[in-house]
Amino acid sequence: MSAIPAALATATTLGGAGALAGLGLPYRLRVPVVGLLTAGAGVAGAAAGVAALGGSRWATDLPGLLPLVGTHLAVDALAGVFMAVAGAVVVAVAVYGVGYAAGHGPHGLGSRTAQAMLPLFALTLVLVPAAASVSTFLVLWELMALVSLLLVLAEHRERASVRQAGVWYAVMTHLGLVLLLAAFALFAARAGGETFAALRAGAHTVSPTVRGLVFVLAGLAFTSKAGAVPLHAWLPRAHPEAPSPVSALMSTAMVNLGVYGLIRTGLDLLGGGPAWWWLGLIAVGGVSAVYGILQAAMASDLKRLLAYSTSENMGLVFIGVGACGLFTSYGDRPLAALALAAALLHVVNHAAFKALLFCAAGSVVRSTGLRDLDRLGGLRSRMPATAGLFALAALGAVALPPGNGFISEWLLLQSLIHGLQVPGVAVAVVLPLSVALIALSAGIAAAAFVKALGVGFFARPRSPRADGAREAPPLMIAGMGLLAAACVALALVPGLLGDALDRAVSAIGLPGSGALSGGGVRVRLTDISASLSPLWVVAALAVAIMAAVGLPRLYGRRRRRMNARLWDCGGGAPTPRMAYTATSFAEPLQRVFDDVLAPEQDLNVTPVRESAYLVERVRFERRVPDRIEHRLYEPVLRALAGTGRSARRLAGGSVHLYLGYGFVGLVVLLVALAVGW
Amino acid sequence: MSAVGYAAVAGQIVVVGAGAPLLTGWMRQVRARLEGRAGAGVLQPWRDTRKLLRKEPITPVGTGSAFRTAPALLVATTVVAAALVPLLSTDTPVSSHADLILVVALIALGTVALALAGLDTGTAFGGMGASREMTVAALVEPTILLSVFALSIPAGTTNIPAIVSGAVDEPGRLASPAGLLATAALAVAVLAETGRIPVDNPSTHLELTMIHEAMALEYAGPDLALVELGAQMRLTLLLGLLSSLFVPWGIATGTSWAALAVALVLFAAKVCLLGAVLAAAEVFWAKIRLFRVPELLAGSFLLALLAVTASYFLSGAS
Amino acid sequence: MGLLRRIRETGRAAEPAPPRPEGDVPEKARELGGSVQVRCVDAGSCNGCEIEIAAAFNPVYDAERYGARQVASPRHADVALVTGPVTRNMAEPLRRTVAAMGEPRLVVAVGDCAINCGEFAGGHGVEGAVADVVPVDLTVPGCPPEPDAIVAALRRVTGR
Amino acid sequence: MSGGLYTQLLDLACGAFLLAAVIVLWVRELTAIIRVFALQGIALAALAVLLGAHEHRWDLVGVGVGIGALRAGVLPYLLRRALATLTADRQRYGTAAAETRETQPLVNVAASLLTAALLTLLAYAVARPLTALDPTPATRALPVGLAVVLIGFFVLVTRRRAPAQVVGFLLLDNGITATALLATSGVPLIVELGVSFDVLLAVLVLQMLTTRMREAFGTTDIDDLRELHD
Repeated sequence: MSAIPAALATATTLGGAGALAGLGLPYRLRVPVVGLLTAGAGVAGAAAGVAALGGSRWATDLPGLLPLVGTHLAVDALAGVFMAVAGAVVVAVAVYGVGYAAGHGPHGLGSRTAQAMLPLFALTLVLVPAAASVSTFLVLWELMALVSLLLVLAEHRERASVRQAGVWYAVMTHLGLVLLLAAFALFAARAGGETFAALRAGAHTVSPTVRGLVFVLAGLAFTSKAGAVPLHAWLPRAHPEAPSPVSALMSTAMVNLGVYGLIRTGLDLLGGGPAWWWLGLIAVGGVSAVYGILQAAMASDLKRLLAYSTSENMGLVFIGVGACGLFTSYGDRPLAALALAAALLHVVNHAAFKALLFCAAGSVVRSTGLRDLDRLGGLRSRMPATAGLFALAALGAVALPPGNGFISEWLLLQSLIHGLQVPGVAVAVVLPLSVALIALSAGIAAAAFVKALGVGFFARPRSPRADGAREAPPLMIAGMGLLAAACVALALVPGLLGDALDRAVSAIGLPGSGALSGGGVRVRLTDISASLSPLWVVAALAVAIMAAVGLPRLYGRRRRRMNARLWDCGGGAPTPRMAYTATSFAEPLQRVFDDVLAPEQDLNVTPVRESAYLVERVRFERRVPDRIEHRLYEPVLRALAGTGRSARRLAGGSVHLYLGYGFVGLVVLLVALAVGW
Repeated sequence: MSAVGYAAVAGQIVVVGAGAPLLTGWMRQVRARLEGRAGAGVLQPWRDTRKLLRKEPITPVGTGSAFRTAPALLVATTVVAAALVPLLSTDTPVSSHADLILVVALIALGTVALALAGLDTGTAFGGMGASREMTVAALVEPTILLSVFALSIPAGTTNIPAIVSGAVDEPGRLASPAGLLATAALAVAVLAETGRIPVDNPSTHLELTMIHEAMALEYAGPDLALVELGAQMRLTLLLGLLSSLFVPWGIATGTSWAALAVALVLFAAKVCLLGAVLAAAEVFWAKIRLFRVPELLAGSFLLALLAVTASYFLSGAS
Repeated sequence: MGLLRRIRETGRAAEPAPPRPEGDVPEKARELGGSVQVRCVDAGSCNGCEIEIAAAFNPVYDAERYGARQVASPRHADVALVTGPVTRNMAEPLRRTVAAMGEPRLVVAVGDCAINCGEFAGGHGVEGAVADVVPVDLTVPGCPPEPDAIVAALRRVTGR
Repeated sequence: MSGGLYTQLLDLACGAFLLAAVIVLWVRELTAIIRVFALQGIALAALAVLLGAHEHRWDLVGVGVGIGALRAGVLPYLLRRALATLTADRQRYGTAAAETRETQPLVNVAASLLTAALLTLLAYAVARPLTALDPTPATRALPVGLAVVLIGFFVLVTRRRAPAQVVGFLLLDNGITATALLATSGVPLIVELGVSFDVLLAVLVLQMLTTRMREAFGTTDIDDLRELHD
C-alpha cells in the first residue's frame, strides 16, 4: 500500500475544502482557514512527491471521472520532483499568504474569488504532474491556467495595468493550450492511444516528421509556460501584477511545470529524438538566459526584475534538458543523466530562492506600496528580517558560493564542459557557446541582484513611503523563514537530494548519475572527476571571516568605533537624491548592450517664454522596451488587427449571405470528398 | 594526510597574506624606477597597513552591516581561494576540493560584497564604483569560464591540482595554441578582475574615473586596511594562479619538505617576475575609457573561445 | 619603443635625498610609523602653493620615497595639507574635511597665506588663517614655499 | 623531425596565424594593423616551411620562403609607404579626420570580435567533413585557414579606411593560401607564384587607387565614394 494515493486524496480533499471555505466563510475567518487548508494540501502534495522520490510508484485509472475517456493518474519519481517542489512552495506561500491577505482588507487577495481560487491553484500545481493521459493532463493544465488567471486579476481594482496583464496572460496561455492540444492530438492519433503508457509504447511507430512536429508544437507550448524567450511576453507582465504570493507560486511551481512537460514529452513519451530538437532547445535556453537576465538588469521594477530572472533561470534549465537530450542522441547516457540531474537540481533551487525573493518583494510592496527601485532604499534598517531574507535568496540567485544556485549551475557547467568528449560538430560548437552564455548570464545576474539588494534595501530611503516602511507581520516572516530554511539546506547539504534525483533521472530510463551524495557534489564518469563540498566551503569561509575580523582587532589599538558623517566632499550632507538609483546603476551595462536592448530616449526642453537661452524645464526620458516584443509581437498583432478589420466586411448583416457561407462550405466539403482523400 | 600537506596549505595562505603587500611594494618600486623616482621601498605597503590598523575605526552614519562586513568577506574569500589554488603544492588535504570554477566564484563573491558595500554608503561615488565594477565583472565572467573550459579539456577535470600536475607531466600542453590563447585570455581577465591598467587605475585620485577605489572611498582605518589587503591579496593570488597554470614547474607534487621549500622560492620568483612585467607594462599603457573596456573583454573572450576550439580541432580530441 | 629609450636615457631623475630635517617629530606622527597619506585642501589659495605641492610629489623631489602618498578621500588620509587663507565659503568644508579624517590626524598649513593670511589678510572674503579654523600641527612658511620645504615638513611627519 | 614536435610547431604556427587575423580586428591603429599583418605573413611562411620539411618537398620550402619575403616583407613595406604618404598629407593639409586610425568601423570592435568568434566556429563546422576524410595534423588545422578567409572577408566588408580594407583583402588571400597548403599539402609552385603576383599587382593597383582617392577627396574613407554614385 503506497502512501501516494492517500496523500493525493488528502490534498484533493483539503484543496476542495479550501475552495469551498474561500467561497463561503466571512472575511475574518476566510483568510486563516483557507491558508490552513491550502498549507495542508501543500503538505499532502509534498508528501506524495517525497514518497514518489523515495522509490514508490503508483498508477490508477478512474474511469467515471471524465466523460468518454476517464481519468488516468500515475506518479513516478520524475513527477515526484515537481510535486514535492510544488507542495513545499505551496506550504510556505500559504503561511505567508495568510499574513499578506490579512492586512489587505476584503479586496485583492482577501476577496472571495481569490481566496476560493488559491487552494484550487495549489491543488492543480500538485496534481498536474500526476496526470497520466493526454485528456487528464490537458484538463488539469487548463484548470491551472484559468485559476491562475483569476488570481492574477485579483488586484484589478487597484491598478489598471493588472487588467492588461490579465489579457496578455489569458491570450498567451491559451495559445499555448492550442499548440499543446494540436501536438497531443497528433501524437495520440498516430501512436494509437491517449494514455501516456500507450503514447510511450507507440512512439517508435510514429514517423520522424510527425515526432518532430509534435516536439516543436509541445516545445513551444511548454517553453511559453516556462517563460522562455521568445514566448515570454506574458511573464514580465503577469508576475509583477499578480499579488505576491501568487507571483511566488507562478514563478516557481507553475513555470516548473513547463519544464516538466518538456521532459515528460520529449525525453519520456517521445523517447528522445534527433540532435536538432535539442540544439533548438539549447538555443532557446541560451537566448532566454542572457536576454532574460539582461532585461532583469535593466528593470527598475523590483517584481519585474524577479520575473525576468525567472526567464533566465528557466533558460538555464532548458540548456540542461537540451544537453541531456543531445547527449542521449549521441549515445552518452551517463553524461545525459548528469545534465538532467543538474537541470532538475536547478529547478528545485530556483523554486526555493525565487519563491523567497517574490515573498520578500511582496513584503516590500505591502509595506511601502512601491515596486520602483528608484524610490525604495533604506529598508535594511526598517525591515531587517525581510532585507536579510531577500539577501539570502539573492545569494542563491547570483550563483555564487555559498548560495544554493551555485551548486546546480556548477553541476550544469560540469556536464557541459565534459560534453566535449561526445563527438560531433554540433556538440563542439554549441557547448562552448552555452558555457559562455551561462557565464554571461551568471555575471549579469550578479549585477542585477546587487542592484536589487543594494539599491532597493541598502543606502537611504529615496521617498517618504520607503522611509515609512514597517516590518512584515510574523506570519509572513514565518512563511519566508520556511523558504529560507529550504535555501540554506539546499546550499549546505544538497547531498540529501542525491538518491531522489537519481530516481527521477532513471524514471525516464537514464542511469543514475550519483552526482550528489552525502557531503557534497561529486562528478565521476569515465576519465572525469570533479567535486564540490559546499559545507566545507561554508566552514572555511566562516573561519576565514572570523580570522579577518579578529586578527586586526588583536593588533589595532583603538577599539572604539567612531560614528562620523558621510564624506560629503565638504559640501552639504548628501541627500538620497544624490545616491545612485537603479537606473543609473544599470546604465553602463545598458550602454554595453545598446545594440541588443535598443533603448528609446526622449529629450524635451521647454524654454522660458520669450527667451531662447533660459530653460524652464528639461525632461529626459529613457525606456528600455522589450525588443523581442516590439519586433515579434507588434507586427503579428497589427496583422491580426488588420485581418479582423477586413473580416468585418464578411459579416454584412444579410441572412442570405450567412446562409450562402454555409452552402458554399458544404459544397466545398463535398467536392473535397469527391476528389478523394 | 601528511604534515607537509597541511604545511603547504598554511604556507599558501601565509605567502599570499604576507606577500601581497610586498608584491604591491615591489610593483610600485619597479614602476617608480621606470619613472625616474627613487621609490618608497618594498616594505611601504606593510607600513601603510600597520598604520591603518592602528587608526581609529570609523562607521559613517547611514551605513549598515553590508558596509561593515564587506572588507572581512573580501579578505576571507581570497584566503579560502588561496588555500585551494595549488600555489606551492598539488598534494594538499584540500586539493580534492580545489575546483577552478569554485575559485573563480569565490573571487566574484568578494567583488559582489564590495559592490554592495559601495551601494550601502548611499553616496554617489559608492554607487558609481559599484555599478562599474559589476559591469566589468559581468563581462569578465564568460572569458574566465571559457578559459577554464579550455584548460580542463586536456586534463578532463576542472580540479586545479589535477590540471597543474597534468601540465607538469606533459609540458606540451602549455606550448599548444590552446594553452597560449587561454593564457592570454586569462591574463586580460586578471587585469580586469584586479582593477589594473588598462581597465582601472589603482592610483587615481580622480573620482570620476575610478572603479575599485570609488567603492572604498568611505572606508577608514582597519576597515580600509582590510580592503586594501584584500585587493593586494587578490592580485597576488591571481598572478599566482596564472603562474601555476602556465608555468607550473617547481610546484611540489609530492610530500617532501625540500620540494615545498623549492616551490616557495620559485613561487616568489615567478610572481615577482609577473608583477614586474605588469608594473612595467603599466608604465607604457594608458587607462582606456570605460566604454572601451567591453572591446578589450570581447577580445579576451574571443581568445578564450579560440582556445576552446583550438584545443578541440587542432591535434585535440577525436 | 620610443618610451623605452627615453626611460633608459633619463635614468634616475630623483635628486639624492637631503639629510633628515631638523626639528622634533610631532607626537601624533609617531604613531604613523613611516606611512603618511596626504589629502590636499585648497582653502582659497592663489594656486601657487598647489604648484609647489605638485612639484614636491614629482620624480625630482619624490616625496613618495619618504612614505608620503596622496589619496582621494580624507577618510584615507592622515595629514591634511591646507593652502591659502581660509575663505568664508571654505571654512566649513575645511572643518568637515578634518573631521572626516580618523585619529591620529595632523593638519599642515602650507604657505604664508595659510599661516597668517599673507597678502590677503583682512580681505572681506577671508575668514582667517588655517589655525583660526582647525588646529594646526605643522607649518611650512614661504610664498610659495619651495618643494624642498614641503618635502621636509612631510618628512618630519613620516619620520623618514 | 619527430611527429610530436612537428604537430606542436604546426599547431603553434596555425595559432599565431589565426591570432594575427583576430588582432587585425581588435586594434585600430593602421600601423599596428600592418605590423600584425607582417607577423601573419611570417606565420604563414613558417607553416609552408614546416609542411615542406615534414614531407621532404623542397619546392614547398621554397614557396614558404617566397611567401615570407612577399607577405612579411614587400606587401607590408608597400602598405607602410602608402600610409606614410597619407600621414604626410594629413600634416600638410591639416585634415581633421584621423587618417591613421580606423576610428569608426561599420560594425563596432566588440561586435566584430564576437562575429569573428562565430565565424571561427562556422569555419570549424564546415571544415569538419573535410578533416574527417584524412585526419592528419595538417588537415585538422584546416578550419584555421577557412576562419582567416572569413575574417578577412569580414574586415573587407566592415572597415572604412582603404588601407584597412587592403589588409582585409590580403588576409583573405593569406587564408586561401593557408587552406590550400593545409588541405593539399601545398599547391604547385607555379600556381602559388601566379597567385602571389596577382596579389602584388592588386595591392599596387589599390595603392594607386588610394593615392588617387586621396588626391581627389583628401580622405580614404570609402563612404565618401558613395557621393560619386549619388
